[in-house]
Amino acid sequence: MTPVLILALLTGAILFGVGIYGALSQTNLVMIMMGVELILAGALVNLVAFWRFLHPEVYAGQMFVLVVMTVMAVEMAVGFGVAIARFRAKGSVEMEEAGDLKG
Amino acid sequence: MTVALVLLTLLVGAWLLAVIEAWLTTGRLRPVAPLLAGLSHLGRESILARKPDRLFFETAPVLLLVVAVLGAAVLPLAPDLVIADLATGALFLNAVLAYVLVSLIMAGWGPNGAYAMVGGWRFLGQLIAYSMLIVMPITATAMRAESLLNSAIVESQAGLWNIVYQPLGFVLFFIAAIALAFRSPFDLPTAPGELAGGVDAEYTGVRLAVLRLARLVMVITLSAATTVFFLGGWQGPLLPPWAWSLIKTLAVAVSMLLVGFYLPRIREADLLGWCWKLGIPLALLNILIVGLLILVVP
Amino acid sequence: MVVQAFFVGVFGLAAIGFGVAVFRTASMVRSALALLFSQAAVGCMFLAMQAEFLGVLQIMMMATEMSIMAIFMVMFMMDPGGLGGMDMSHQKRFSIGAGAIAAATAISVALFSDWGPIVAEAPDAAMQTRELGFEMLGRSMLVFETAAITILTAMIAATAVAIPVRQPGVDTGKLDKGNGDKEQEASK
Amino acid sequence: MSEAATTLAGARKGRPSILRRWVGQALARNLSCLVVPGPEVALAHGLDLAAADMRIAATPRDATVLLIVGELSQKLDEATAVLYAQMPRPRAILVLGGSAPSSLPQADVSADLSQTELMEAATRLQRLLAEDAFAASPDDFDSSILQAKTEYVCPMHPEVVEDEPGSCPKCGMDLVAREAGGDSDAGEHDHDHDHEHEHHGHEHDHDHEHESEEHDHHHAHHNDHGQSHEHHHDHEHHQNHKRAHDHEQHQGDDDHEHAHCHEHEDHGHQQSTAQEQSGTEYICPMHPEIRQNEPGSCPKCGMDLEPHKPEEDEGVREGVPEHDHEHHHDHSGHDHDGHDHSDHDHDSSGFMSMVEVTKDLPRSADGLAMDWLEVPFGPCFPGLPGGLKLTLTLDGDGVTEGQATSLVAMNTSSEEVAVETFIERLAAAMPLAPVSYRLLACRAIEQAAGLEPDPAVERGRAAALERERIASHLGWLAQLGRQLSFVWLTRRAAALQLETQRADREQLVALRPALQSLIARLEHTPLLKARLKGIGALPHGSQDLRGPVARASGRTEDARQADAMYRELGFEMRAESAGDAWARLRQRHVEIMTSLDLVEVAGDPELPKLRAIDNPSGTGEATVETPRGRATLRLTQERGQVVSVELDSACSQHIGLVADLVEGQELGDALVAVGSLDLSPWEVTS
Repeated sequence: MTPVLILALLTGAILFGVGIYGALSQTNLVMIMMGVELILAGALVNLVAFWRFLHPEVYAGQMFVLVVMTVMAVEMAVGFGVAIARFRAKGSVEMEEAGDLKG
Repeated sequence: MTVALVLLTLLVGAWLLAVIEAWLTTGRLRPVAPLLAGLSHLGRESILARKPDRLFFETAPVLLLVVAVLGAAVLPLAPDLVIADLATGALFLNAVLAYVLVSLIMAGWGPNGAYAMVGGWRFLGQLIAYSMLIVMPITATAMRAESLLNSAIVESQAGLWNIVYQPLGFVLFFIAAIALAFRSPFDLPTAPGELAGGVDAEYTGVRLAVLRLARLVMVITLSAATTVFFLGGWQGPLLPPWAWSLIKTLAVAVSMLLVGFYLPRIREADLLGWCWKLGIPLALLNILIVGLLILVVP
Repeated sequence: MVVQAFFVGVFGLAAIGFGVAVFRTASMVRSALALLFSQAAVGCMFLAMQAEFLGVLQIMMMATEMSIMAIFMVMFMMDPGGLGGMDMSHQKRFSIGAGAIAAATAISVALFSDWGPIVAEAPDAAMQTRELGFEMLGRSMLVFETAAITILTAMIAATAVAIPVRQPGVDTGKLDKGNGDKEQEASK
Repeated sequence: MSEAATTLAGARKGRPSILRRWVGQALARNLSCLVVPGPEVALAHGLDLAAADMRIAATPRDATVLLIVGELSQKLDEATAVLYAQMPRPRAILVLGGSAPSSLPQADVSADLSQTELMEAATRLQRLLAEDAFAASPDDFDSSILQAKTEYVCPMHPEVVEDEPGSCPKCGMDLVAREAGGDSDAGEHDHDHDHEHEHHGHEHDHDHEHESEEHDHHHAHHNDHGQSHEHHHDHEHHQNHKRAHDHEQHQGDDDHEHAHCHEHEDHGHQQSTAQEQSGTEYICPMHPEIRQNEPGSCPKCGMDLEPHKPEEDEGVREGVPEHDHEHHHDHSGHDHDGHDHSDHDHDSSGFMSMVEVTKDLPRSADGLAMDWLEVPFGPCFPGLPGGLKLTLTLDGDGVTEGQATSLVAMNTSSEEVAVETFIERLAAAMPLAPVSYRLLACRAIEQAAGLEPDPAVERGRAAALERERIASHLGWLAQLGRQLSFVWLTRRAAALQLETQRADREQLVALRPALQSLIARLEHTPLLKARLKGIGALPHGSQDLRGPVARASGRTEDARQADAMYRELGFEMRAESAGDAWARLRQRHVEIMTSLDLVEVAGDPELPKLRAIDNPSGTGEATVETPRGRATLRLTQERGQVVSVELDSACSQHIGLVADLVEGQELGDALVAVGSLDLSPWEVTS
């Protein structure tokens, strides 16, 4: 068992936890997106670590990382699109005020 | 040794550029002028703006200088004169250059002044205009070399320089490089006539000296990149390779200055419009043409 | 191996440190740039783990992405400078708990799983770039194309959502192009 | 009469050493000047700074020498003191042709207004800098203008403002000192310069000022745009308007607020009283939008509603007031009260509603509520004529509104002066067009005296006027070059302007090819047309346009048409029609060539001199087509004394156009539009 793999996985896990905390605790849509970015960063670290230490000869692992990066970009684009639209309509991107999203 | 040589090249290039710039604006050719200017900046008070974000204010000029130097680190000036010939060198250059924006946002936000802040955010719009025109032409050169190694890109031009092979890419990259170095006519973030210096406005003394040096080094780095990607790098008859690199780099740098000297500042709306409506389709066309050429011409 | 462990550890700590700083500073620009440096540190971890292409790509993409994040923060926060010292968070205890549990679960999985044999040597960077290219345009072509189409759709959708109903905006278009911009980079 | 002080008032603290000596010499050989009022005034005086080895600095931060050209008005004098304070030490003051401004230290070097004097003064200045750039104990510059008034406020009660330290009469807390940034007196000075941060040693902790400014403007402006509320907000928030107005009222008690608030305060008050009649209402502590007239529980969260009297609601829930009183300008330097207040607010509500903060904001062109920032441009801004102060409200890179004022406006309410003196004074008061106004004064006086025009004299005068027109238009081109960082244009146009100013007929004719090539080149410069086309178009039916600005929009407005002398010279008016900045550029090109033709026919230019007058009393009126448009002077003289004067100039009319031109434009376009008017703030009459 290599310590480097564990080190990377621990980092990924902590980043994931910090991201979860951020996404749940923040009231502003953009700040929540920051939390999500951190969650995805944690996932990325894990993916790269798995690729490197378990199957460096399988490039689908790297491909997976690229797909997650794409997801990050898509998340940003859609998130900001929603943020602009919401700000335009309601004057706020605060989740406390997004009462109309409740059932 | 290599590091020292590359740094020396950058400094000499920056100095020559400053001499020529002063020559264009004042009409006097004075080789010592940049040194005097530097010395006098060092002797002047370095004022801290009121209520700054001190961390950003101090970091920004240094970050810009670091970015410029790191960019130059992956550019081969001669077959073995390169600090790090990375396997992803062409991509690394793009990555490093993206941090110019970060530096300018810091410099804009840091001093807590309206002119600087508008200037910093303006550069974000500018980046959105030019960045594709940096990435796409480089992609086309990497396609021809079938490698992201910068030295391989240079060697791929042994028969025919990329400026002839893909002139469209060269023109787009050259323009985008001026925009990236935010020099006239794309000096929107600094704009003396519109923002009284913009991101420069609150810097004085040593910090201003670093900022100015960084901007000059940035031009040299981008010229060296143009040389590597489009002008056949170190290749040329008679003279030693490093001399060719130096000559080509300086020639590109001077032509960047001259473009700014003879043109008024562009409107930001026009810049965005032209880059997206004209530049990006042309860059894609360039990639297509290069792709076809690679397939058709063995 | 020791050197690699050292760099992975250092950059990992940096990534976590900056990640925590994101939610601890009141200044929005600082917050966005802290996230940028956290992501860049993650990129550096990739480099330390010999995934050169991915590392450089991560470092490049995040610079633009987080800068755009910064301007949105300034736009959409009431207090971008953090002057008011206002608290922009809610359900704090719950969030901390959730974060801690998530991290603890992931850590325990990391520690107590049998990861199997470790491969000591990775292919060199040039080889990797080459093989990744073949992977992307060969076996994983479909995945790659799907990602590209997703991005294109997201770009168009985001722009469509953001464009005001009455008069088309100038700024909005500009910023959304920014997103599109990065996505195209990503799709390369 | 060039004279130099023996020590440098703006020396930097430091014991002289060899290294410092080198730095001093480097500074001396690298003079960068901040020109007050502006480089175009220096050029109009025929000063060639480049020949004296001086570089023009764009900002005070980058300048070593404060170069003052001519006499400064009181307001400009004060603005200059602020600029001087922003210059990093070592710094020097060079005064050309004028007394040293009262609010600055004594000039280090002063000389007359001429190129030779300038060269000599530059040499002296270099020697002074080389030797005395560092001093063991330099003088402090601490003008009264820079003194921010300190006042004491209660951290909890913003309306409590005292001049002396003490405790709050309401809550007994100790008052906290702060700079009176928004105070009307101090505030005005602070706005006069083009940087918000003068440096006099205040270093505060952190970065939060942007934010403050934004909130300030939210409140400063929302009434202006009150009509837009309905468009953007649901009616469920209707009651909330009142709260915002309450703040405003509240803010009105506080004398740190913006002038805008004052203007609109009454308006806000009326609206709020209309809504206040609803009496006590019940709101949910968590959901501010839930409001009822009777007690109950919240439909969203089920909490009990709390009684809430609108009169007592000072907007605490929104957490807004602390932002309002805390900043206003960059100058109110403290954040403590802000923090204290927000704590207070959190105690009561725990949450700051963004909807409420943003709902009354005016919207940008794209419909988003943005940060608004009031930024002064001028009076010594590199892209604008010196002496012109433009105050723009910026919304990102866009201008939402703006207005221009002149700090060097001419004051026509004069005491009695001799006619000769009057002519000299008028000419000196208009540094950008001295010949035109000299001619105007001569003609008016001669007309008052009943003299018939003498064709021979008039010919020379017309030639002088046309020569000045060429020079003035070239000066405008140089200014355009400075504004657009078009270095080649700045250099070329400035060089031609200097040559034109003193040229006789022969020399002017010899300049024709150079002028033609400049013009041809400009019309084909890439980007220039795109930059100017469609910018600065005036609203339809703009009244009282004059000069090139009028002619560029196709109006046949030219005082020269009515002049018999010009008819004799074969003058023919040509006009562009598009009415934008590009048309103005082309119109000026056309006029340069027309004027050159006229000088060629008219002969050698002669500076207008008053002819012998036999009857020194009466009333006269004269009109001259100055380079910037028609100016009319009406004056009454008695026994060789001018007793009353009335001047109607083009720039007085044009300065009023600025507000319309800049509104809704991008910053760069707004400045180009203002520049294209070729305003001379000197020719604005007050």
